[in-house]
Amino acid sequence: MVSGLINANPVVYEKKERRTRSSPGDVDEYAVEQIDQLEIFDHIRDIKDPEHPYSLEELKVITEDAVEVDDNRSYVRVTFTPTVEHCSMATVIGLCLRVKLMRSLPPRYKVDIRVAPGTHATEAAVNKQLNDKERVAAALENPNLVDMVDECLAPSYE
Amino acid sequence: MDCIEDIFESSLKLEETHFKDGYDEGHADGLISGKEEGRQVGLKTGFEIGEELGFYRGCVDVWNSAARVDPNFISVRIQKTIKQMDELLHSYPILEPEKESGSDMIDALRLKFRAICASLNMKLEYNGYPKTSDVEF
Amino acid sequence: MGDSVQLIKHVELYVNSSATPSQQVASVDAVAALLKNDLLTLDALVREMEMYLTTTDSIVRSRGTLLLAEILEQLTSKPLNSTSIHSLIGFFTERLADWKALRGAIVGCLALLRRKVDVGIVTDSEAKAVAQSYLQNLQVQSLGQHDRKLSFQLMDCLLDRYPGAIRDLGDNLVYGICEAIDGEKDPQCLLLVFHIVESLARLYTGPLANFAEDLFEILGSYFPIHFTHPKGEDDDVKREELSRALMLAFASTHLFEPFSIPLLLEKLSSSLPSAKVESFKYLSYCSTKYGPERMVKHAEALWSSVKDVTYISPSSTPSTESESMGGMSFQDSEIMRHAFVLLQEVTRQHADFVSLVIADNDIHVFINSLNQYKEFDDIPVLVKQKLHALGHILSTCAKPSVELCNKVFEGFFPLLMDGFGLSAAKPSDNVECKFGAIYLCTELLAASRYLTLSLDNCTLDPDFSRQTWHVMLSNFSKSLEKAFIALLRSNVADNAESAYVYFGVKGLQILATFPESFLPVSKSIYDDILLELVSIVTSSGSKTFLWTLALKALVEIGFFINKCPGSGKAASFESIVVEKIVSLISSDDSALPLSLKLQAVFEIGETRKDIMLRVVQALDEAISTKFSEVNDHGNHESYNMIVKLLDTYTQKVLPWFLEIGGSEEIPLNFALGIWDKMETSRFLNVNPLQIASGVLGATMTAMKSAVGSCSKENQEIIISKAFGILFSSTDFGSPGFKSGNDIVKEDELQQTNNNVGRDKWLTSLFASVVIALRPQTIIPNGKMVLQLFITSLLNGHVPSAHALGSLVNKLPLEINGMDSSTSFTLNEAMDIIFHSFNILGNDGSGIDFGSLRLNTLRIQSAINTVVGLAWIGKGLLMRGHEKVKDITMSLLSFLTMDGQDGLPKQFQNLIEVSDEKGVNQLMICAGDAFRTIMSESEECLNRKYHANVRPLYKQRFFSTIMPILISLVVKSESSFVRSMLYRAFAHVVTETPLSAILGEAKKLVPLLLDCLSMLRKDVSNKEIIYSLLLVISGVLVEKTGQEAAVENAPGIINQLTDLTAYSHMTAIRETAIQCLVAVSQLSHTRIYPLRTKVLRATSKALDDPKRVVRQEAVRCHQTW
Amino acid sequence: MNFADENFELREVQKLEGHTDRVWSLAWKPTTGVDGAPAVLASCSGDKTVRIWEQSSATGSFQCKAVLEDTHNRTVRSCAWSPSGKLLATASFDATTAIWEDVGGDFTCVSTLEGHENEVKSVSWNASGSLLATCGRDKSVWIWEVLPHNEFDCVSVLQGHTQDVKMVQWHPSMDILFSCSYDNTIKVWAEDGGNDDWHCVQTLNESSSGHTSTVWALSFNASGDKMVSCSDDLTIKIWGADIMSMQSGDENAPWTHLCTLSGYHDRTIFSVHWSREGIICTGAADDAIRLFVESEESVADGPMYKLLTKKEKAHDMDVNAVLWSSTGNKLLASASDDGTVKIWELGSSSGQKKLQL
Repeated sequence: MVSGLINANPVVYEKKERRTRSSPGDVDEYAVEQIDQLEIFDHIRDIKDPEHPYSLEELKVITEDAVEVDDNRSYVRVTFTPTVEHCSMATVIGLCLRVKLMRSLPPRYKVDIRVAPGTHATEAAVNKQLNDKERVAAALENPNLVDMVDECLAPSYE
Repeated sequence: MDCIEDIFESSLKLEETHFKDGYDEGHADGLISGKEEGRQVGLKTGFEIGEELGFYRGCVDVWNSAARVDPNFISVRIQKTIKQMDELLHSYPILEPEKESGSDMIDALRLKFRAICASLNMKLEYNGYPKTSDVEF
Repeated sequence: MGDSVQLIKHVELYVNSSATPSQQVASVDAVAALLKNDLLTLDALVREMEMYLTTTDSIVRSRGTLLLAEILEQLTSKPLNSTSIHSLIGFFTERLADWKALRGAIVGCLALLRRKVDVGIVTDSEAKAVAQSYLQNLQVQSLGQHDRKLSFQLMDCLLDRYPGAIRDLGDNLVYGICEAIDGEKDPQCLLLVFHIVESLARLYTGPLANFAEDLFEILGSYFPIHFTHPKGEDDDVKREELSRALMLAFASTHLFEPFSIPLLLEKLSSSLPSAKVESFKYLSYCSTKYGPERMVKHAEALWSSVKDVTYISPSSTPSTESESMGGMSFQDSEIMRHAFVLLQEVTRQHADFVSLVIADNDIHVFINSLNQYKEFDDIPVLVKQKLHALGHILSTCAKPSVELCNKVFEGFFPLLMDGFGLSAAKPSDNVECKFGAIYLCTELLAASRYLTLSLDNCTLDPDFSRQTWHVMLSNFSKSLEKAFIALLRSNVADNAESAYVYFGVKGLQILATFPESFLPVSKSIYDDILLELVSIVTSSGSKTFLWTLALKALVEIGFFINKCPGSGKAASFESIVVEKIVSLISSDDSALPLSLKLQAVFEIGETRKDIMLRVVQALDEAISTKFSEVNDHGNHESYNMIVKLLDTYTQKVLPWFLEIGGSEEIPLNFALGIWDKMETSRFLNVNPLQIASGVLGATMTAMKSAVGSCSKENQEIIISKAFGILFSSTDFGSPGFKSGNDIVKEDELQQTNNNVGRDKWLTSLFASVVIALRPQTIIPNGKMVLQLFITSLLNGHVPSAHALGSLVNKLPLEINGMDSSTSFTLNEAMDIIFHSFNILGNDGSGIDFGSLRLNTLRIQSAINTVVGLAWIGKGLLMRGHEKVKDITMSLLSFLTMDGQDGLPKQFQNLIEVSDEKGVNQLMICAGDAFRTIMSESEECLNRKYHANVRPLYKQRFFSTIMPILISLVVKSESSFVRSMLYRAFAHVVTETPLSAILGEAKKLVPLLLDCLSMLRKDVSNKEIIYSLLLVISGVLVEKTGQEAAVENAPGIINQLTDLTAYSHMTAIRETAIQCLVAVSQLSHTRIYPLRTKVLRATSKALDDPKRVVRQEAVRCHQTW
Repeated sequence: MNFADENFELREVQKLEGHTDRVWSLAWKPTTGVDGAPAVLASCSGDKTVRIWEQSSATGSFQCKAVLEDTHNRTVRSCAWSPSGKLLATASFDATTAIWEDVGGDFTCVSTLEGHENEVKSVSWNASGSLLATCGRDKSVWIWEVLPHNEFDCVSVLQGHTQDVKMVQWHPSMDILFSCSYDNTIKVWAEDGGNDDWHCVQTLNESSSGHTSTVWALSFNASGDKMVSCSDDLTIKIWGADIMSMQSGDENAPWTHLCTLSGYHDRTIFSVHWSREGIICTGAADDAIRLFVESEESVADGPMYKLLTKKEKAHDMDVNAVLWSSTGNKLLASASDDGTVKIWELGSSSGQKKLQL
């Protein structure tokens, strides 16, 4: 395991206040509310950074715009921005994102996770690994990693 | 019938004991010789390589002694591999660390070592290998 | 002699160090008692104790002395002659030198010095002696905490009670005190120390002069107070009181000023906020105490300090309602608040302080810099904060006095007017929106208004008009008014929540609320303002923000006017505002939607009772005209209007009058008024039906709340009038009508009752009256009324059912006293009811179906009967009357009849004449009757309408009915009957308080589950299912419930997982999943086997069409 | 054979449920499904088990005959029957390869091969059943010799791939081993003389117009002169070699790129399999199964392939494995993340008759 923090003192950004949806009084009981950008962002915004007490949102690792979703095609792509160029935690963050979405989205969904272009030294490598489901599957049988991920996904009641 | 079995059994035991003693011994002096050679190379890496070589040397000695006790214990193929390791160990350019052939030979040794262990179903491990971080996948 | 033996025993016990504290206390009390009751004289005691007080054994001596002292403490109210006091005080004074027996000595002195005049006190000379002895003998700081405390108390006491005596100790005293208090650390002691210093300073200024510095050196070292050791340890001394004590000490003499003020100013630069706050507090307080002439030299320093925290680096935060406050409302930090207090203090003290502010160039620069911002939104937050602070500063400066106000105006007003782009000469309608100027301007106006009001007691001093600001304002008032109005008219007013609009209105409001006698704002200006605001309120309802503000302003002005009635302004408010607004009600112009009209009218009405009365009048007229309009030409529009008008009446006006109390004639007249209309208006035939029932509904509610808020007497007036009108009408008058079960009659009514005829109006309104009556109110011709309701009930008139319910709920059990002709008792009523429903009350058997047949020939009327029974049952249940049992039994007998099998014979004929569908309807209705019985109702039988409510009636019903229901469920072999029983079961369970359910949880949970699976088949049950689910979730979260849940875990989980896919109601799916989360907390061994089932269900729910459900699913998935 | 005249479609014959996690891989038992022997299929899964499905000769439907569990403590990634059908080899993320013996329908683990540092990802028997190959995340490929009494000797540990090795596959007729990897390459391994001296004789990488991303699987046509590979780069590639010279003992007869089928898939292709009849089947992350065949207008400079049919939503989730039964019954099996295995048959969309080849 890496010794010391990769990025000791990251810039912390203010959280965007929760956008509460205007809920019309009498909605059609049978109308379908599609899964949209905000809903997915809400799933992942509070994931904690593996080495800081801050959420990925606070660190601007992810933003709402970083979520692209097409509910009809059951497709999501999340683009995240590691705090520093050589962040070796990038794969772990990506893994957290994938796991959280796996647990939060209907099985029909196809999920792509990628590092924002030009924000990471080994961008291609990270992306390839994050989208190799066999390696993800193996990772999720590795207790150390699972602990780490669950740590990051643990809800923070604030 | 019985007695044959007995003999067989005892010989088995014998093997085991020999093997064990020999192994410890070999392992020990393997480490020692490794350390010595390592010091000769001097550099830290040199020491590591030396240690690893020493380790293999120790193992090879043990296997050889075991093979001497009971040829059937180790299959021909494996014995061949052991011999190859032996040769590699001898021909390793200890005193010329610059020589690239060194690293290739180390790799070769590692592979053969693993092959042998696997075949003998032994849980031997050289604990000097660069450990892979436990959060990689 | 025996006494003395006794006495010695006590003394010994006390002196003996091995005795327990309680024993010692006891012996003190004992001896004190002896003295109090004169069984022992003080001299005798002293004599007896002689050797204890004088022995060389210091321990015994000290104990002895202390004993004597503590005894004296108990004798504070016992008269003592001067000689004994003299000897005692002498003794203790001298003992002060005996440090081994010191405590006793001090306690003794205290006890004596604290005595009241009337019981003999220590003389001045004696006190002085104490003080002297104190000064030469005590090394306070060398003593333990408790003794230090005592000695400080002693000194405090001396200073408090014998200032005269010790005054001439002079320097000695001061010096001694300095010595005593120097380096004190203990909070409790410090509290005393500070007080000592304070009184010392009060005592004399002269000698103190030489010591002021040293003394303050000691004091100053404590500022700012802050405990080094952890909190809670000294909860007996709060940081606050200590700090306050120190502050008083600081301010005790102006001699401290040279040292204290610099110290405080210096502490302002400290980094911890608390220190800043403290410093400002102290500064404000000290400057009041020290007085202007001493403070003046610090003026600049003070100003810069204030400026620094408030204006240079403001630590204010936008307050929550900032948006609606024109984006300029900020929450000042504590520091700022105290800084402003200081500012206020010093400005009040000496006028020339303000000159500093005015002279301050930064401010001028800032104000000019404000002009660069064209749009409000361009202004950075920091600048807004500064602006806010500056506004506060200016108004603080201007408020205290006329001349200050002058100065500030001289200093800034012209500048602002330029910024505002105004000239005194020619008021122009077009203004550039220089927000900064506008804001500061309103602040200044507000300040000057505040000032005038504070001076103005409707008589201003004559030369007031010659004041500079006065002049300035009069020059500009016209253009200001125009400018503000221009702001409202400019297009900025269109966009919501514009700051300009906010401050435009505010400006106008301020201008309009100067006292009448205040010349600068002439009456014409005032009138213009009113006109403008009124025109906004009457015309531009579309600009919500502007509209609300304008209305609010008018209301404010209204309240202000009330303060000086009879003035010209009051007159024009009357003529311009009130007239116009009130007239809105009747005006038919559609510029303003009725709802806004009503809001405006009501809020203006709120300003004064007599206005509200006029509003009421207007409302009444409007209502009656609308009614007549309807009569003459059934105009639907007017119907909706009536509804709105009535709602205003019930929801706003009546409550308002209730609030201010008194005027009961309002509801009374209203109610009577309605009845008048009923009398006059012949045909209330209204179609389409829904509109009609809408109006009727509104009228009924109005009637109810009107009657409800009347006294017994007035209610009786109303009811008798109503009765008169009702029974004068031909239909009701007819004799045939009065007999409840006259079928022929029924048929006719049946036809009439499906359109909203006059009869229905009358009956409904009459019902409303009855519903809202107080129990004491006497109903004329009760029996007739009862008959009326029964009949119309049987024809499906639900309000009559409500009325019946209320009747049985309120009727007296027996008549106490005179005439039973008019009124009658509950039992009589019940007999009539049962008779006409053919229910045999006496035996529980419920309904005599044989005769019920008569009026259940038509299922419909059977259903009506059931509805009636439900409400009557409710009425009885709520008052806790046992007859409710008969009702429920009959309801149950309806429930258990069945289309196919197991049908009571008596019912054959009923079935013959009616289709099975009808029967099912009837049974469903009977099931729902149980909801009626259990649930709260807005319509009737609630506290608002004076119902008798027995506590815990729901629990009681629950515990009686449940066993019966359950056994019936078990018995019933027809699944339909079962589902009907479960329907009833569900209603009861869901309306019962959870606590009661939990008690029975073990028994109920399996039934709940069975019930769910039963009802789930029919979509129309979704509401019931939902409330059942809520019950289950309640059970799941409660400790006791969980035990029951564990036993049925599989059943519960199966039900819940099925319900997570219940497509007809989102809330059900959501709650089901939430319940599953709760279930996950149950013992894992029981639930683990079902894990995969749950996970499958939730992962399906992850794809639910509704977002809320998906979110719950994620949580649930996580927890499992 | 001629696929021109008719439109074909895959018809779902049966859906096999039982696994509680994604199904990774499949293996038809050789010598079954033909002349009376009921077809047997093995499937392995993320639920750490292997399931054995057998077709009832009566109803023709498959039932789960056995569950192989409690031996692997992590995902079972791959499984392979020995040619004789006696042994089943299973490769697991727990770094071991288990050998199971089928004794009259109940399976016992007779040996576990240890040696890989971590996840083992694929296992393959050679044509004669004398050699076994495994590969894994430790970038190495292992060759084992099968000795009597279920003994296994490690013949060689082959290092060469620079990344995670995804699959090993023996040539259908010769002892040439093929491995494909996360490093985008396919490597060909052959023994140099009889002395266990295995080494890489060819690497098919970008420069040999190979794949540009992870190569997930490969498969051979019946005659063994063509090979198909599928990749994360959304293409499948056809490779060819001179079978003659190979059989004349020249393992180094190079494999050359014949053609690339791109534009058919839009998510990763996890599995490809070439049927005896020459139908190439792919399973991909887009939940679909596609069939390709050589088209008549194949020209001299290499064959061309066309899409025969595409089965959208063949599964609810990714399709991890597709496998034609090697015997006459023309069945296709597919495995998916949705935890199910499906059995398909190819027929003309007119629907009546089963495809006659």
